[in-house]
Amino acid sequence: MAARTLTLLQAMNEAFRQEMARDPEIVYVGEDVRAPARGESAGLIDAFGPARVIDMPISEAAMAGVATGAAMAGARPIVAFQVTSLLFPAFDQLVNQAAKLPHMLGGQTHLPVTYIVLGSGARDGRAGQHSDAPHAHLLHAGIKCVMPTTPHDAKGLTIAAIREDDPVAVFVPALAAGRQGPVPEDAYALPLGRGAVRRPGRDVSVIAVGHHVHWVLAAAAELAKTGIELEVWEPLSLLPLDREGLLASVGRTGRAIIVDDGNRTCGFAGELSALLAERCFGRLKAPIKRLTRSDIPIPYSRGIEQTAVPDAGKLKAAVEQVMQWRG
Amino acid sequence: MAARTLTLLQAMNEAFRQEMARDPEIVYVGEDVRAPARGESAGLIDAFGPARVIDMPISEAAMAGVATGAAMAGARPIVAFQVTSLLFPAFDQLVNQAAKLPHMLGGQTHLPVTYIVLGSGARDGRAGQHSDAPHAHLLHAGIKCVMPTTPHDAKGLTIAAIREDDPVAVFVPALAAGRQGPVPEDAYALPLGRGAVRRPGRDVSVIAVGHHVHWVLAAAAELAKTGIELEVWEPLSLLPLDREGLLASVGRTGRAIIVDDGNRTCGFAGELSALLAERCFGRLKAPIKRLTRSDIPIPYSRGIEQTAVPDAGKLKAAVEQVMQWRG
Amino acid sequence: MADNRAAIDRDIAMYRRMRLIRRFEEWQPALIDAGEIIGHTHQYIGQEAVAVGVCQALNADDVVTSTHRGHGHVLAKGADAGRSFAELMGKETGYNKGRGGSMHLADLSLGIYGANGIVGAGAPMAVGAAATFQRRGEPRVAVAFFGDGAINQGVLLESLNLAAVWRVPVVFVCENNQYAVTTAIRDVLAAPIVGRAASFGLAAEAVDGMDARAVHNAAERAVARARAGGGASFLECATYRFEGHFTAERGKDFGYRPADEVAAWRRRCPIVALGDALQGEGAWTAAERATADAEVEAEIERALAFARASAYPPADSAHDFMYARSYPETPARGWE
Amino acid sequence: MADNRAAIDRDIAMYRRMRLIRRFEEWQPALIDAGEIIGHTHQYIGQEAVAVGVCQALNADDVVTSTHRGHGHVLAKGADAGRSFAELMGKETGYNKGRGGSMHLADLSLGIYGANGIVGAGAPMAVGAAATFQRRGEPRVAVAFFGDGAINQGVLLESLNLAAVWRVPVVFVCENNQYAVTTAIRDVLAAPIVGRAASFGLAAEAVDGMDARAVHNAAERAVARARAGGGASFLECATYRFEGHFTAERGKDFGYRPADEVAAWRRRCPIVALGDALQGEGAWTAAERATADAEVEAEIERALAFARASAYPPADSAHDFMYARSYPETPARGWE
Ligand SMILES: Cc1ncc(C[n+]2csc(CCOP(=O)(O)OP(=O)(O)O)c2C)c(N)n1
Ligand SMILES: Cc1ncc(C[n+]2csc(CCOP(=O)(O)OP(=O)(O)O)c2C)c(N)n1
Ligand SMILES: [Mg+2]
Ligand SMILES: [Mg+2]
Repeated sequence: MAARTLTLLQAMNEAFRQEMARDPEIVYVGEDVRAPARGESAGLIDAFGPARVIDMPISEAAMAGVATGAAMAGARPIVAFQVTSLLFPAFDQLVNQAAKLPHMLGGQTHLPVTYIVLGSGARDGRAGQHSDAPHAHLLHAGIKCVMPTTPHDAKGLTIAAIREDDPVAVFVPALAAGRQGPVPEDAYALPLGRGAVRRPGRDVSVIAVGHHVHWVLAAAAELAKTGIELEVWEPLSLLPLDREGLLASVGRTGRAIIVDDGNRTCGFAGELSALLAERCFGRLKAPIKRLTRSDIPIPYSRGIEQTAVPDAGKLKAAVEQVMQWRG
Repeated sequence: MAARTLTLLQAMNEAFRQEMARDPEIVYVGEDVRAPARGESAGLIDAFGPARVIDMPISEAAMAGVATGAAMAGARPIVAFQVTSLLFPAFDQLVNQAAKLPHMLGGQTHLPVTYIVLGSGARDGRAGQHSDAPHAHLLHAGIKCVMPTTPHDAKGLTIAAIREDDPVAVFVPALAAGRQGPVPEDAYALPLGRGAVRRPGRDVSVIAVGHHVHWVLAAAAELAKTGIELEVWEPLSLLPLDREGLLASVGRTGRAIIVDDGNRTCGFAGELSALLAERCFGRLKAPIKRLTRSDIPIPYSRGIEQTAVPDAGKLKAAVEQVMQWRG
Repeated sequence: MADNRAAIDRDIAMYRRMRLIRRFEEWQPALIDAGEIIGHTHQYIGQEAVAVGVCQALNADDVVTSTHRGHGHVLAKGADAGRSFAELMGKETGYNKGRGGSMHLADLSLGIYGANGIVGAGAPMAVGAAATFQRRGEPRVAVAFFGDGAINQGVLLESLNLAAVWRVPVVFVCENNQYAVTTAIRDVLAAPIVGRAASFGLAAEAVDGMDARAVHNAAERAVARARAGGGASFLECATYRFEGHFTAERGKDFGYRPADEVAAWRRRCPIVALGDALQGEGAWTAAERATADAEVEAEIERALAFARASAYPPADSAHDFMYARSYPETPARGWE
Repeated sequence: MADNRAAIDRDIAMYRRMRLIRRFEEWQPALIDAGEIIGHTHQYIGQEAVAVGVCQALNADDVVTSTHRGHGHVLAKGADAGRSFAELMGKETGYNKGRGGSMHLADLSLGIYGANGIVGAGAPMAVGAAATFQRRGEPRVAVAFFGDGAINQGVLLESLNLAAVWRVPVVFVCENNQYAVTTAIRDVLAAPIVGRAASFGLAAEAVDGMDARAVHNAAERAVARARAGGGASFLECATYRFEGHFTAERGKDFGYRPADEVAAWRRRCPIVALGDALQGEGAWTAAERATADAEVEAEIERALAFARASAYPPADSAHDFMYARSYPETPARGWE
């Protein structure tokens, strides 16, 4: 199976093409999807035509509801949100309708809908309303979520999301969207609920969510020079979660630092911390640390933007704290 | 200061009346507020007239936005959501606008808006879309939240919320709304960020959020007969949170069980657990347990509804586990 | 003459369906008081001509989305009263296996995409279903039922636009029963509903929602247009709920509806009106009508007996159906 | 004659404001490329007549809500170009102290309630402000600016209804620049915008958005109606953005606008049009016009110098302003 170098968004584009070619019930819906600024849906209109590649008016709530209704009628919609915060106008249709209908209806319907959520996370002065990392909101509602950070994983998880018979949100961290890497040509699905050890290490498990995994790996390489070995674990699939993988890693190291781009209070880092506090208590050698964004809108100006998000300096301080902890 | 017996909603009604009489810039906005089925806004229309007591069309998003704009113009709106899940159609205006504007505008405006969120929690077959306890969604966005469970606290926290110059959501657990208790006649504000030990105890701190506090106290009285002393701590103010009070309680007992009506994943129980795992690690004698609702829509039928929410049986099992835990 | 017979048969079918709905609804207060139905229900009494008039124009494979006041739509689209009662009682034999209850009644095999607890929320789903039929070239139609209150809900207005732009086979049916809970629609609108719908580019029409034949005729036109590729329509049906907003309003007086207004609308009962008209036109006799009533009564008895005899879902089945595909500890239990 | 002088002065003021906006906008690509402005901006070039024509009809204590393409509205309402540049550069002297940037520019003291990153989101805020003025009996007006794309956003449609029902002093100004990013408005509407607005009960009117005087006249009528208690209005202003959706579109061709369409609209530049008209009418000479242009240029230079000389906010001030009242560890820091 030949692999070419693609960007993460190109890999997703390939996933859309291959799946849409396979199944005529897959439709792709979103704003400006025929001429996407970032390219994720480039060419779909030529390949599949306007009946299956649909430019929406700026009506996110209806967009989400249309997808639900179409899915009930047997379609498998892919719905693109160009900005993470566009989940908010559609929120009722997501968390109160799509997430609930299969259960409330007693299993009468499945909802094979894929939400593509682009531009997740803070970067480059996108400021307060274009820098959200709102995955915890969907997780809290029980919506399956994945967050790939390499082209290879992006293709495989996008295909898995499309093939899943439940709503699945694919969060695309803005700072990983342009990353390049090898991508096999054939269509392949990666399993949901499977995380990955990105770097084995003895001393501290750093759970790195989303694009943070990349700088965390760099920081780990640096820290290794000082004799501290971080294990870097990436969840990839936030719900279902690879609890086994998570618990195994922290069970080995006895120390955990969770790095997540979402807000802190009631966020995904808190969820992982609570899981570890419940399930891994006896093997913990130090308090569990969270590195998240601060509970503020991301400030526009560069310096204060940086203050609000996790970075290597904050990670090193946290590593020091957990390594030096004495009960 | 004379105290009469009132229900929780009557106490809130009195808070509205006293504050609206004090400050002409307070307006009360919501659906069917002139003739409220549950009485929380009864009589306001006669006392303050239609310019200040405003029946809304079924337009929750606009309702929230109107309150924000009015607050920017100097008003102090009280906005009533008759069902917790009505926060969802208004979500963008809440978490992406009101919660963010003061910061994004560099402090140019305050937003003294009070959201009254009625009917929180599962009960009596309200089923999947009328049983939500979505406080974690607002907490994740940094919106201040209180959740009173007695008439006395309801009046004092409602007045505090109204007087606060920030958006504050007052969650009213449906199963506490009818509770009776003594309420002083004069207007009084309880401080935000202050929890309460509802019952002191040696063995396990049970953090009981919302109406759960009432049955937890009953369960604690029963367990006391078997020699196990639960300390019952109620946060009352979810954000700001009384971290000191929380840490002090768990620091004393060394064991924590958190009982919350919200969804489990990325919920408020997880937040408290994570806080304890970070700040109280050295004093913990057992894993922190969460008792929450399951991550499903609340099922309609009574038996399966009960399965999905915390109750005394589940609490007792959790107490047993933490008491017997040997690392 | 054959045509006339078909029309009579259709009207009699509508009469019987309306009566079934009425009796289904009338049973609820007693069942609630007896603890057999959990919580409260939103009765459809008075509005039967809308659901029945519209659904009579639909095929089995057409679909409807409904509201919190959904029993009427569901029964009109062909749902079984027994399984509907069973759902209201929270039984395993209910349409939703006891998960949904009154506000979520659905039967996908009958094209019933579900009652819905959120005002306006079903509208985009109807558009999505209709868009799917259109893409596939299937001659199927989707109907979105909603109340007057929903006409001010953003997602519904967005849906009107989508349907007009895409020209999908959808019929929006606004049941204007004049009130949303205690709020009179005239107090929250500054211009007519039909004009608003038309302004989006929909074929919009007002119809007497107390007259099953009038509703049916208008619905037939709209459905025929949709099926023929002529695009989306909007019907505003003027109607009235004879009872309170929900059963919890019994015995209370919130003072929002003048007694004489209620009385005047009650005199226009759509079931009596159609039954009398058929009799007046000689389409059936008083005895035939009484037989029809008795048969509906028997059907209701059978339905109640079925529901009562049914079992509750096992407590440990609460977590079923959340996902098509489950993973370890997914959905998360509240105590693990 | 005195009236004529007032009209000329007003037109010259509009010309200068439009030019200031144009030059403010034209500077951005270079500043972005130089790393002085962070990220990207949505330029207002081509649409100046709308903001300026409308705001010229407003008093200092009237308010406006704006959009992602908000610089024009903000400057038209009287914002200082220096503090606006400073905000775009993320400086502490910026209107939002560097917190907001291009998409959130606001000056409450000038009644500018803020640009907004979410399409349609400012509309209900304008209604809320207007309702407050109405309640207090203040003769103030609120204006909601938004694009053609916003006309399909639920919260905006809900707001049109509220404004009509409450008859609040609000003017909705739809800047129909024909596109929302790459989507032509004609592809997402099945009926005219003005008709939709009117159907909610608003006084609605279409106006040439490339003609500052025409916009101003229409705005004056709407504002006068609002101030006199006559209720809410809606203006659809036909206009065009001469540049891409945002600065990131430079050098790309998404192929959604025919080159000759762009060229035809560019020939209708509202600034040139007003400047030429004034000259043709003998209201000013070429030399006076050149002086005005030079003064604007000097103002821009001064503004840029001010912004460049300003300091960035201290890194540890990131958490300021989240709450009017803070508590221990509130807002939560990401690392504690
Ligand atoms: C979005 C939303 N807002 C508010 C409610 C609470 N609520 C339930 S029914 C109802 C009134 C609905 O009125 P209408 O649409 O006219 O239907 P009717 O009850 O008259 O049949 C309201 C406000 C809700 N369920 N959903
Ligand atoms: C609710 C919402 N949906 C989508 C977006 C992404 N977006 C930003 S600007 C824009 C186009 C807006 O078009 P229009 O309202 O016509 O304004 P214009 O850009 O033409 O000035 C879109 C889709 C957004 N910011 N908010
Ligand atoms: Mg109604
Ligand atoms: Mg536009």
